[in-house]
Amino acid sequence: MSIARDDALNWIKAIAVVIGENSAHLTQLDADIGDADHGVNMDRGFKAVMKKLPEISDKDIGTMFKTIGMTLISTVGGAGGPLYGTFFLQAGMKTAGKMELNLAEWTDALDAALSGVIMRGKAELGDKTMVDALTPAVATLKQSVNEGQPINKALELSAEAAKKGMEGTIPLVARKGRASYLGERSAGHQDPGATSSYLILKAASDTWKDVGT
Amino acid sequence: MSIARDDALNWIKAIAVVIGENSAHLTQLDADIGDADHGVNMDRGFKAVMKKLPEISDKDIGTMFKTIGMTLISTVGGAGGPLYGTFFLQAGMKTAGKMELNLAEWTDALDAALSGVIMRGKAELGDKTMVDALTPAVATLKQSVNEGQPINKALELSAEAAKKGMEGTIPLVARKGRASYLGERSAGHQDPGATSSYLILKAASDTWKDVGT
Amino acid sequence: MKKLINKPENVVRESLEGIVYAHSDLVKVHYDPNFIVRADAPVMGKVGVLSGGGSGHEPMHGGFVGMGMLDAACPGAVFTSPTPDQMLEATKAVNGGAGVLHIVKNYTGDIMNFEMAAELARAEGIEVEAVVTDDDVAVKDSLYTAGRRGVGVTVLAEKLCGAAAEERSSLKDVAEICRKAKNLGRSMGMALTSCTVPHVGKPTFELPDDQMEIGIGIHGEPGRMRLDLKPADEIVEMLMEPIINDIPYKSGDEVLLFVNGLGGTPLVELYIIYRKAFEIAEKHGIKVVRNLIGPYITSLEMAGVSITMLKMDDEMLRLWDAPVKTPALRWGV
Amino acid sequence: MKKLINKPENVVRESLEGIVYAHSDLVKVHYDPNFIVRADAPVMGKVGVLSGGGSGHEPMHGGFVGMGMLDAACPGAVFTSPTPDQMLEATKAVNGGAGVLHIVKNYTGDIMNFEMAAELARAEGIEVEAVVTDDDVAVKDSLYTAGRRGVGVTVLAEKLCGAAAEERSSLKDVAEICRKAKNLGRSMGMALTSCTVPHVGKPTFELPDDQMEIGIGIHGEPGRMRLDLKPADEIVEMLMEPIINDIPYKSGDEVLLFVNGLGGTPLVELYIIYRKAFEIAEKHGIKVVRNLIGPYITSLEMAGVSITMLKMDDEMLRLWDAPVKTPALRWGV
Ligand SMILES: Nc1ncnc2c1ncn2[C@@H]1O[C@H](COP(=O)(O)OP(=O)(O)O)[C@@H](O)[C@H]1O
Ligand SMILES: Nc1ncnc2c1ncn2[C@@H]1O[C@H](COP(=O)(O)OP(=O)(O)O)[C@@H](O)[C@H]1O
Ligand SMILES: [Mg+2]
Ligand SMILES: [Mg+2]
Ligand SMILES: [Mg+2]
Ligand SMILES: [Mg+2]
Repeated sequence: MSIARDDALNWIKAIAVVIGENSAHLTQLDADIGDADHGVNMDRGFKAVMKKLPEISDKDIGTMFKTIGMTLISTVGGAGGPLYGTFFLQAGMKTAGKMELNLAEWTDALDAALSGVIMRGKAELGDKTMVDALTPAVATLKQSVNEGQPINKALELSAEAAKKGMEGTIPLVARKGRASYLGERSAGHQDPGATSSYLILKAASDTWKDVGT
Repeated sequence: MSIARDDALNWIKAIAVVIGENSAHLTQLDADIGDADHGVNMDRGFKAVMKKLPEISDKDIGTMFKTIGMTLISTVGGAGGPLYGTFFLQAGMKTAGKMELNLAEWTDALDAALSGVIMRGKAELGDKTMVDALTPAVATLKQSVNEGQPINKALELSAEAAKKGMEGTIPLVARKGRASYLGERSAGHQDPGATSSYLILKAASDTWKDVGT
Repeated sequence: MKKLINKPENVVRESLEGIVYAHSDLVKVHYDPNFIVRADAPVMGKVGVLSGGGSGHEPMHGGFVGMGMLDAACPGAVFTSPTPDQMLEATKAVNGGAGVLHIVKNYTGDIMNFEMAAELARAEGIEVEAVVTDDDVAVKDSLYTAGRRGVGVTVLAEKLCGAAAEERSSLKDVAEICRKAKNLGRSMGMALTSCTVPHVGKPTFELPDDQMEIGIGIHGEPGRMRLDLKPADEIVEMLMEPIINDIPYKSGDEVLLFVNGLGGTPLVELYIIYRKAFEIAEKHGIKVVRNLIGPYITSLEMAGVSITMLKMDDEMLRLWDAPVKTPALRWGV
Repeated sequence: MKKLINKPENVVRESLEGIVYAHSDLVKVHYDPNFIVRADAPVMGKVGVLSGGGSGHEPMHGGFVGMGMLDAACPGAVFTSPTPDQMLEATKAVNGGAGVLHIVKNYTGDIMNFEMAAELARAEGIEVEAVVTDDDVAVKDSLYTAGRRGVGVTVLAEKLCGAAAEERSSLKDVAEICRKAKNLGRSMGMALTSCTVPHVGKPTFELPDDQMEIGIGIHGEPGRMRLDLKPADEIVEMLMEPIINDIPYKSGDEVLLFVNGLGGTPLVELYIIYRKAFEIAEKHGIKVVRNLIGPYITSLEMAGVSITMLKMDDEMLRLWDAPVKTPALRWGV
């Protein structure tokens, strides 16, 4: 089995819901070490994405992801906008023309998305950013591909890895983004971007929990 | 017996003390229906007066009162400055050249002082101003003169009358000064200027309590 | 009390010292008695325009001293009118032989101190005229009270009179311009928070987090009524309605619309207020031909806004547009 | 939350509408994407000077659009950098054929969005240069972090670059002026109170009544340290010392001293701050040859102040004194 175009569509809808539910939480995390807007910005972005869906629901996955990327870029602002925009743009390039994805293709897409984020933001692992949640998730996915794991299992593992990565940002001292201005004082707080990244991957695992091998 | 120049001097010193002690109280009363500065202004004024005393301690009562009036005018500001300045200027005119005052002369001086305040501020009895404390005090003094009361007794009665007049301002609706902007809302508060006027007359009664007939 | 000050008793003095360091090209400051005069005072043959009042309303009045506006400003203690000796000395310092106009805000203390100063100045042979501004419609006017308070119109009158004096108009004519502004201008304000007088150390009044004071005075005098917080547009309606209906302003009138911040209100909010005030004026057929937006007559750090409308004619428009060069208001030069 | 607004999501839009009503003689506003351009944009043959950033810092940047300063400003959501599509459209709208300078404050979000916009504009054949301001010495600079924040110098750079562009300097030269300001200017700020982001509804941080935040950012980012409240003079010393010692400024230097209010601080306090800052500069033999005092780069209603010093040379003095006609800064015309 594989991730069909409609599964991808449902994933996007699930993200919009979970970001909406966690908007206040993400904003509070950002208030602690940033400027209190991450949740609001992401929520504004995915509400705009929801408005766009009708136009693209019959398109291929690549077109869908690219449109979402463009929409996020023009509606989120802040650091989150270009980063998540690039994330979906890159995933879109990898999946251009595809109407369904197998685990390896999904993994390639996320890998490209992560590289895009790193290219745009120049953050390294341990800088206390979304990269700390995305990197282990992509690594686990690659491993699952080698191990021939069923998709839903692989997604579950990647979400767990993202969760660990997210929690791992708590003790870190930020070296990128607004939180870095705090220096030592940024330690002890969970990074909002890593949190939204986890929520996005968790949404994939939840949405596609019935997609087997 | 009579009020000697040094008694007058002691009265002024007593006013400076009592105004200092009640500065916060007067300012709070002014905060309720005015602009929270009456105590501070009066205190600033009488502190300046204290600095001036050395220059005038050997002068006659009239010169002393006039100098105090000028000092208050140039240091108090607000409504209190011109009013109490005029109060002492007028009292000074009446007592020009005098080294001591009997009850009738003291009464004339206060009567002139009150007229000066009314001339300057155009307030009538019941407008919820210092006039409401000063008027009954002067009236009682005149009565005491007719009755031939001893000075200390007369001063005690005038202070009591001022106190009643001061308390009588509580239910009044202000028609003059800042408090008048409140209209009905000014009722239920004691007028700060009436309060400082009472304190000034009470200080006379306390200072001169041993001055008999 | 959270303030960027040293000792409360030094607030006025130290801010005057800051003005000297910052604007010695525009103004001169005299201490004890305290007053600010334009750098080239007295200007011979020109009417001197003088105002003054308690401190805590900055930039009014000191920030308006300079070419095209005030010749002198007398700052009193915070929220306390200045004293006659300040006004007298300042009047002498700006008397260029053509007389001096005193622009007085209608508060009992200001009136009485300026009256005494005028008496003293006249006694010294200086021609003095005084005009009292009383534009605050939050206060019901009446012969039996202190009358309406002088607020926003004062700022506009100072600009117009300064320009008229610059044109070498006579004292009589400059005073006439001031009366015109007084008669054609109305204001009303509201507060979201109180302010704290430095030497008092605690807020002048308590305002619950969900309430606002409509009709507030610039010294924190309580206003007309206390209401639950409302959206900005409704608040503007509550201020504009009494302003428009007082004189009243009629369809076809051309006005200057002045949205003033009380000290703690950010500019972004003032533009939201201006937006609605403008729309209400236009809805009444009132044409907004000039505007002023910002904190010009403040109440320390109070969060709130006041709106002023001034009906303009060609002469007033010419005077408003005339060059002005002061620390707080500057154009045309 | 006590604010003079309607709905949090309408704050930016409604304040833009207020600007249109108030300043249509100076600026034009475009909605969706949001940007403000000077009324006569594009000025043919002139370099376009564009800046932008989150809203909540008014008058920066929109209040600086006009002759002699910015050609365009892109307002993002409150405290959120604008998006590349806004910057792209604004860049096109002010491109007079001589290229466009992007003045970018150093925040990760601003950098990334402006980078994308520049890439897109260049793809459309528009010559774009970007200069990043990063003058906040409260943040230790380092290759391994986001680096220093862009604050007060941005305002000064916008004035200088706007004047240079007005003189028809080339894009290269205008960008060079900007780099000069970036290299010669340093800032630091402090807060007495937090600010409340409208859509958040509660203060960004909690600051006890007896404490202050030294080194605050203009988005309410916590600063270097939290200390007990101190008298203004001591606070100014805490800000001036790191500013002076960073580059450092040396005896004999001529500087512009900029004392900026963060939105909720009254002018009277800013002059008390300016007084001490001036005295400290003079004590170091640093000559204050120009100044700017007032709320120009704010953080909503935050009570606090920031100080900026910019070393000036003859060229910069000429550009600073050049005429400017914008809603928030105006002189010489
Ligand atoms: N250089 C970077 N690389 C990757 N992620 C980053 C970078 N800078 C910031 N981030 C992420 O962005 C998040 C903040 O996003 P957001 O609040 O929307 O932007 P802003 O900081 O501009 O307000 C941070 O929590 C962090 O995870
Ligand atoms: N017209 C007036 N005539 C007499 N007394 C007045 C008048 N106006 C005000 N007062 C008195 O002055 C007091 C207020 O004085 P103060 O607070 O020093 O002046 P201000 O109101 O200018 O701040 C009032 O409580 C009242 O007793
Ligand atoms: Mg953020
Ligand atoms: Mg008072
Ligand atoms: Mg007073
Ligand atoms: Mg942000």
